[in-house]
Amino acid sequence: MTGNWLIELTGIVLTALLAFTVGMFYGGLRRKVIARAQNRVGPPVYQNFLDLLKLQGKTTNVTHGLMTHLAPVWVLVAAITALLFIPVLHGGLWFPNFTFKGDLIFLLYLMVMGSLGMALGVGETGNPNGAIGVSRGLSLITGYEIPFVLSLVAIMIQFHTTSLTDLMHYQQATGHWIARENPFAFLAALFSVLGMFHYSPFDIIGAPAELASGPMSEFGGKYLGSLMTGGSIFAFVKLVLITDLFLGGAGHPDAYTGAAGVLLGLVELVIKTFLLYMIPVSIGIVMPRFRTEQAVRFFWRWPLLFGALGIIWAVFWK
Amino acid sequence: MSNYQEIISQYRPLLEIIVYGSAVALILIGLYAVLVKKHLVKLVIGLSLIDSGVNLLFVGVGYVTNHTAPIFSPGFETAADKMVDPVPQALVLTAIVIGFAVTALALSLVIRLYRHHKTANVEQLNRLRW
Amino acid sequence: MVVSPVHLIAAPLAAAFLIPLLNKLYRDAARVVPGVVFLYNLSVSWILVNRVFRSGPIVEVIAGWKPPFGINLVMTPFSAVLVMLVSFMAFVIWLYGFRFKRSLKGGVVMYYEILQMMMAAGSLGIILTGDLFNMFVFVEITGITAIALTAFYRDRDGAEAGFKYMLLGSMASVFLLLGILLIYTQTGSLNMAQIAERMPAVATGVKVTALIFLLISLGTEAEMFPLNGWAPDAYSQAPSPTSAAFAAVLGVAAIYALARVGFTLYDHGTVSGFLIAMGFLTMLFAEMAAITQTNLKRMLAYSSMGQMGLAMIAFGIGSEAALFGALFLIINHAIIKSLLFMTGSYFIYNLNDKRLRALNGIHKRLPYVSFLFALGALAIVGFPPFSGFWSKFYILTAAGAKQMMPLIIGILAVTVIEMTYYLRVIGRIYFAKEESEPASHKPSIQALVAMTSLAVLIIVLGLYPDLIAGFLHRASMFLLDKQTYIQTVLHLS
Amino acid sequence: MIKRSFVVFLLLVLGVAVYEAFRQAPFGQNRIGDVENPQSVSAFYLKHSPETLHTANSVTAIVVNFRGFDTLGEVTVLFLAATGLASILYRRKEEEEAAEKGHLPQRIQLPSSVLVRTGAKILFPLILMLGIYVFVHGHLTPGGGFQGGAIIATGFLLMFITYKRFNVNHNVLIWLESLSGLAFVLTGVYGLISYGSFLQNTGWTGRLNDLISGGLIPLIYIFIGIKVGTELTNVLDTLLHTKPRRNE
Amino acid sequence: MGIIYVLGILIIGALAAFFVDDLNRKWTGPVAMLAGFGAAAAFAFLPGGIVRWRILGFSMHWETDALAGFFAWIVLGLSALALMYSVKYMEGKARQGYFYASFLTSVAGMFGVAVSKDLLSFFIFWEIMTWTSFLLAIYNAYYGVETKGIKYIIFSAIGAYAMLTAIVLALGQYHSLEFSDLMAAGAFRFSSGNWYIPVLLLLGFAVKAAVLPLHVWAPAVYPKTPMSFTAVFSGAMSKMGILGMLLILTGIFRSATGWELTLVRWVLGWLGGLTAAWATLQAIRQNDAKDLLAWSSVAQLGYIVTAVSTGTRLGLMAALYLALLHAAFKGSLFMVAGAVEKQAGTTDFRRISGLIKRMPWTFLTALIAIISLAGIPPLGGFVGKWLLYESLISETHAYFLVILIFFASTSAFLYSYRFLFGLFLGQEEEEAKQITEVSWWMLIPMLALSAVSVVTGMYPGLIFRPAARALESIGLPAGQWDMSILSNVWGNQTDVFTVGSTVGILFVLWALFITFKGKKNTRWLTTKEISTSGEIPAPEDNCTFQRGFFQPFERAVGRLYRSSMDQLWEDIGAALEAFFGFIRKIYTGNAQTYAMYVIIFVVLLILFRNYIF
Repeated sequence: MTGNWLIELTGIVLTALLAFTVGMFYGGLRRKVIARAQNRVGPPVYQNFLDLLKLQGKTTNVTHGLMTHLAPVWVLVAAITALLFIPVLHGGLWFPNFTFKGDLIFLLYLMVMGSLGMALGVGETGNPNGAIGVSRGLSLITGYEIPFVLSLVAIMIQFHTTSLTDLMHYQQATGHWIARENPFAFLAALFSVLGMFHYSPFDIIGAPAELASGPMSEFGGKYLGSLMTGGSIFAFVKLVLITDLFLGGAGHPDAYTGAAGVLLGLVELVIKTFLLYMIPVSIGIVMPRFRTEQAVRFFWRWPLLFGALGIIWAVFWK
Repeated sequence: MSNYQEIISQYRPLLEIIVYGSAVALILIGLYAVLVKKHLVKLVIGLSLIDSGVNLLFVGVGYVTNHTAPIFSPGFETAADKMVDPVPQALVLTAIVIGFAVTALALSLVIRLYRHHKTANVEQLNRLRW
Repeated sequence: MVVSPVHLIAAPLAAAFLIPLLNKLYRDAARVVPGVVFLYNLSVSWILVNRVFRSGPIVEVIAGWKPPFGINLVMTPFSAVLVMLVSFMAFVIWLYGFRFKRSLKGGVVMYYEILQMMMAAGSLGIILTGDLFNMFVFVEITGITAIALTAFYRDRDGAEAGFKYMLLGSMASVFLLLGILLIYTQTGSLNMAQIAERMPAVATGVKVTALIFLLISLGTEAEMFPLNGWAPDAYSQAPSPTSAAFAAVLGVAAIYALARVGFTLYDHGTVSGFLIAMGFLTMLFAEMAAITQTNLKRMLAYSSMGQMGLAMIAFGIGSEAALFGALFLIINHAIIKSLLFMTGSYFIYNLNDKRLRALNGIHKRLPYVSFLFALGALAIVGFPPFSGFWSKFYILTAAGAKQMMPLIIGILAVTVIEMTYYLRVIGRIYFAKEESEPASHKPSIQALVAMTSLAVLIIVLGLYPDLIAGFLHRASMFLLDKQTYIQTVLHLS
Repeated sequence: MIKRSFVVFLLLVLGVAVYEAFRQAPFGQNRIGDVENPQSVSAFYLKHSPETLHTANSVTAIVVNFRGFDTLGEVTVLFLAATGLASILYRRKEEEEAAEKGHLPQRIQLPSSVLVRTGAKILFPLILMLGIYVFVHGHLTPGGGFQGGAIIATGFLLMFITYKRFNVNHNVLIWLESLSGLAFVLTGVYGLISYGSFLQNTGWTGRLNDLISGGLIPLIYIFIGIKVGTELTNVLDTLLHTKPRRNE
Repeated sequence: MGIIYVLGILIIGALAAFFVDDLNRKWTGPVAMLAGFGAAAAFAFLPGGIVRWRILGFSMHWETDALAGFFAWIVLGLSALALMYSVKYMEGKARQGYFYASFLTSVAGMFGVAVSKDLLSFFIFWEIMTWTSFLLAIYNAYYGVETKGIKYIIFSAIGAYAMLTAIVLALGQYHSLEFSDLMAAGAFRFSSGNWYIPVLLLLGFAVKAAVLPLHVWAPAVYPKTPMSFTAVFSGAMSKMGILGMLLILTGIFRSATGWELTLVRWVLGWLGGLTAAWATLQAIRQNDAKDLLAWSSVAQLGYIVTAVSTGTRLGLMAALYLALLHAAFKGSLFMVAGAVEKQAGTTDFRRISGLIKRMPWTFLTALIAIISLAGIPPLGGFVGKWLLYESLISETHAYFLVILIFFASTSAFLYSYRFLFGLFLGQEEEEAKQITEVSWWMLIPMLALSAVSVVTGMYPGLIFRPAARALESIGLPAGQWDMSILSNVWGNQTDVFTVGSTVGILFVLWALFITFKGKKNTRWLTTKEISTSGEIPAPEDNCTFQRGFFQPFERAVGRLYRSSMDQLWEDIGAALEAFFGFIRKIYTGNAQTYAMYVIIFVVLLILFRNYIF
């Protein structure tokens, strides 16, 4: 916190813009990758921007009520708030925003907030497909959150901190990625990320064919636009979070500072997050869809085991 | 007289067996009737038998060898140290009367039971149970 | 005329002999006279209780022969409390039953009233007498009245219940006689104080056999476990005021006699374990049977047995606190169980059905009576702030002081059973499906007064137990003090 | 059979126990002790029965005076038995009518023979006389109020079974019964008022072996005799004629 | 003397309500409400003081120290609001005098428990609160009396009597019942040699706090009780168990180390965690809002119990904080259920849905309360969860327990959503068209309780400070607490004020944007106009997805759902009844058998007389 509200505000806006841009591009990339994998040409990488422009350009003249109206807001706000509490780069390379004002547990809960808001909005429309999607989504949360928490707890106890910045400091200071320090926790977290992205094989929530996109089904125009924006930012949040936690974060404030440092840091961040992102994407290309209970059970098996091993590792570490 | 007293003294253990034994036997017979017999009147008879046994026991307990009845009839005004124990006799009087009262009441109950249930079998008196 | 304990017995006796004559002069004499007698007894016992607590025990010599030789009545603080209780309860029950069977005229009511009155008088005799054989006579008086009253109703199974009671009662009296006789042969006395004095010299074998016989007989009266087959039948078949009196008058006397034998004739240590064990078994089996009952009065009967069991436990523990609890429990039991029988019988009276199932939603028809029943049920289970709590708590405290954890847990486990069925009944009365038939028999004003006064007592004693605590403490202290009893009785100035 | 053997076994154990217990008080042993300086109750009674009460029959002295309270209770028991009996066997009007129509079993009524009837007629006054004699002399000779009363009742029983239409006047019975019972109690109260002890005997007790001796003892025994006689008669009457009493 | 006034006002209020009901039914509720607020006011404005008196030789000691005050506020505050709510909620129902009299007496009992400083008065008030709540629990249960209400009272009785056993044993051992005396004598220590005293007491409290094997009464009873009391029942009465645990465990906590503390942390902590997890799983599959909330209460109490078991600064704070907050949000949720029940006649998800437009304020309350319950950041519930997790991770190092708790609270999202969706969202039924919003008499208490969640979301210090004083008053570590910054033992912080304001500002901004973008053309659709379902369902068709809502989850959990604690207890109950039925056959009704018993008994006594006497 610098105390200068103008700088703070700039930081917030810039962070949000960065997250938005990266997130949208990743979305486009994914479409491209999938298309290529399926031997199609696929849309251009910037297709998502076009979609968003189109959606925002539309005049939405129907609404299902207040909750539906506010659901996209909810999602977006949750995403941006979460973003503000996550350090984008190491040290002072990027605006600190609120990174010192929240810890991992707080983040964990914040990340659920958006889903809940979304679910409420869907619920009000009265669309049964939406409700079914929500039911599946919430069930899935209980699946992937548990290994994720296990891995988080593992690293919290391993490094005696619940603060994300502290963990980053550690990685920066020692140069050891936590993925190396506690591989089991990393594995568990990785599995959870698969679930978090709701990509195949965990895409039953919005299964386009049977549920008509599930929770999204009643949203269009500005609402869908907001949702997309929120979703993109949120994708970035998740990726950065994992990167910060396990992959050493991005940027080297001891080596490069100033604009170069930021640029290099961002490049590193983009590379790391992109590689991370490609994991769920590429798995999604080759894997068929799980049924909900299969998905939940999947998470309660190997990932859970890895998480538990992670904790044991953490307890006996050093 | 003295001969008679000696005989009684001599056979005191035997007399004890006879008197106490018969009293206890009466009690047991009565109890047996109460426990085993099925007819209500027999049960009441059993109770009477028990009473009789107890009464006999009372009188027997009060007996003192070679002593007389505790009545100061003319000529025996000072024979107090030659008399049997009067207390059990007084008590047995009360016990008998009470036994009578209970028997009477029991019989009246039997009469009503017979009228009501048309049977005098104790085993069929089990409408009130559990 | 100086007020003395013998009035308490002589007055009802005279009245009993007089009632048949008065009844010829005035139709309702049989209804009124017992009330007058009870009122008289109540005032006499009030005076006597005050005197006892002010200036020590009263020993009343009968026929002018001093205690070891003549019969005597002893009013210790312990018996004074119970005398007061019995007098009061007898009066309240009379009040309640004043309009009892008003459809019947003349003789039958007269018989009923005489028997009911003499049951109270006999119980007073048991409590007051200082002579063992005299106690037997009074036990028989209560027994015969109780049997006759049990069989009073012709249209029910009264005779059956009466017969069972008679059979067990007779066996009990036989054992009582045997016990008394054994004691007499060994000590040459019938006076309790003298027996107590001479008892240590008696050979153990005979002493214990006599004790067994006494315990069997008094245990039958006090509804001890394997001997209490008569109780549920008798309680459930007797007319309601009689059922109430069984609990409030007869039960008090029986438990008193048991305590007197255990504490005065014998050493408390001899019977302690036995009383605790049998008391607990009594309580356990009674409550287990009670919870499965489908008949209201039978359920209450089993519950009474349970309470007697608890009282036995308390006497078995035998510390001052336990006796205090036992006395308090007896008082509570008398008051509360009477209230339950009184209110319960109004349910039955109105429904013509003794089954619990019939009670569904009765509160619509008899709101006040239902309220009193619920109050009584809550009190007897021992919920604070009603009086039932204190007695149970004190007994448990006494057990706790001796660190008898299994016993405490046992008692409380049984209490859970008790609570379950009482609250089920409350649930039925208030919350089960309602039937909207209007009440055909509203309680009479006398019955209302009687029931209300009991309810008030329950609450008053619950909120302010110290009202009677002083009396009870001294009473329980005196029961423990065997030597003083002997001294007071045997060495009259 | 198993049950019976079990019962027999139980009873044998019980019997042995009772017998063994009473063996501790050997038959015929003198447990009274020194009469002149009484330690036991019995000795006291034996001493004071002739000396203080001047009552020849010491059993009577015990029953009526020393332990008079027991006797009062005993009389009460009897009275209550009679009352209880009446209340148990009381029959409603409709039941009575049904009985008359033969729905309920009735007493077998065979006419008794002339011999019996005549004999009874002669015996009845004698029996009454004997009864009265027994209870009047209760303090002198064996017997007393209870025995006398029982004898009187036997007389009535004889009449009841001989003459099926023999009826006693219930009013008289009830009056006698009640008044004699009341008199007993009042005698006790008299003692209470005069001497401060319930049932206490008068100071004047006459001379041993006189008919008028023993103070209130013969008086009380007479009351008891009357009461027992009427009461037993009443009981017999109730048992034999189980019908509503007239005053209902 | 404040204590006396509070109790007096409540008792007089109870009597007044009981009798006023006979005069004029209309005034019963307001009278009771006045008593409720009067008691709260008396407690607020009069000094609590110390009351001591003796009864039957036992000394009673009531005192309002900070701890008592904290719990008394939960009780009195919630009760006053619930009574206000009752005025309209109970309107037109039968037996109002009975209801309010029991209600107020129950409140008096709870208040008494809170201020009791000796075990005897604690127990007495405890029992008063128990039986009055039983009377309320069976108020509605026309058919379920035999099983549901009885289940409650049996479990309560088991608990209460476990306490009573401990009390009498403690009295026998230490000759005093004052908490302070017993504490000083070490009566509540497992190592004292009388380990059963604290164990039995804890058992008693565990029943009230619905800890796992003893929880079955709660889900059975909460839904059957009139909702205005369930709010208090779940919100305040169950906290008395927590209070008791705190009082008993203080001694062990103060010792700070040793096997006793470990034992408490393991046993109680895991029991709490298992309760939370199990109850959450059960809540998920309920189809009635009231059942759902009942199970959810059990789950929430599980968290609190776990929090208490830690005995550390954060953990105890979490316990007290959650205790208060649970009272607030669960109180308002039960009130919501009551409101829906009153307006719609049912709270069954399968029969009612889409009430959001009909009862918007009620929905708002429900929304706030649910978010708070789920522990989602900007609202108060999150703080409690945060404290609990941090405590378990950083203070007691119960890593797997924290996972269990986390599992429970993640799964809680499922039922949280179900509650909102089931009642308020989904398709609006034709029959539901005439349903209207409830009266403001009911809304104000609900909203007031929601406000607690909102305010504490930004300023949890409002609760921390009194809670810290409460903990200090019994000598437990409390430390300094900031108004809105949470920090764990490692020094990591979370500034809830920043969170709250950020979320709030962003929310408002984006809401404004999305609202005013193309607003003038906006048309409000009905829930039948679903764009992607292809065809528009007819008004009478209802395609709300309500049955088997969490089917996939249930399939995933699978085996766990097959076992039922309730069934176990019911089997035990049935077996016992059968046993009792068998036992009573002893009373055969045959006179000779009875006579035989006598003889057998005599013979047995004779044979074994040397051993018995």
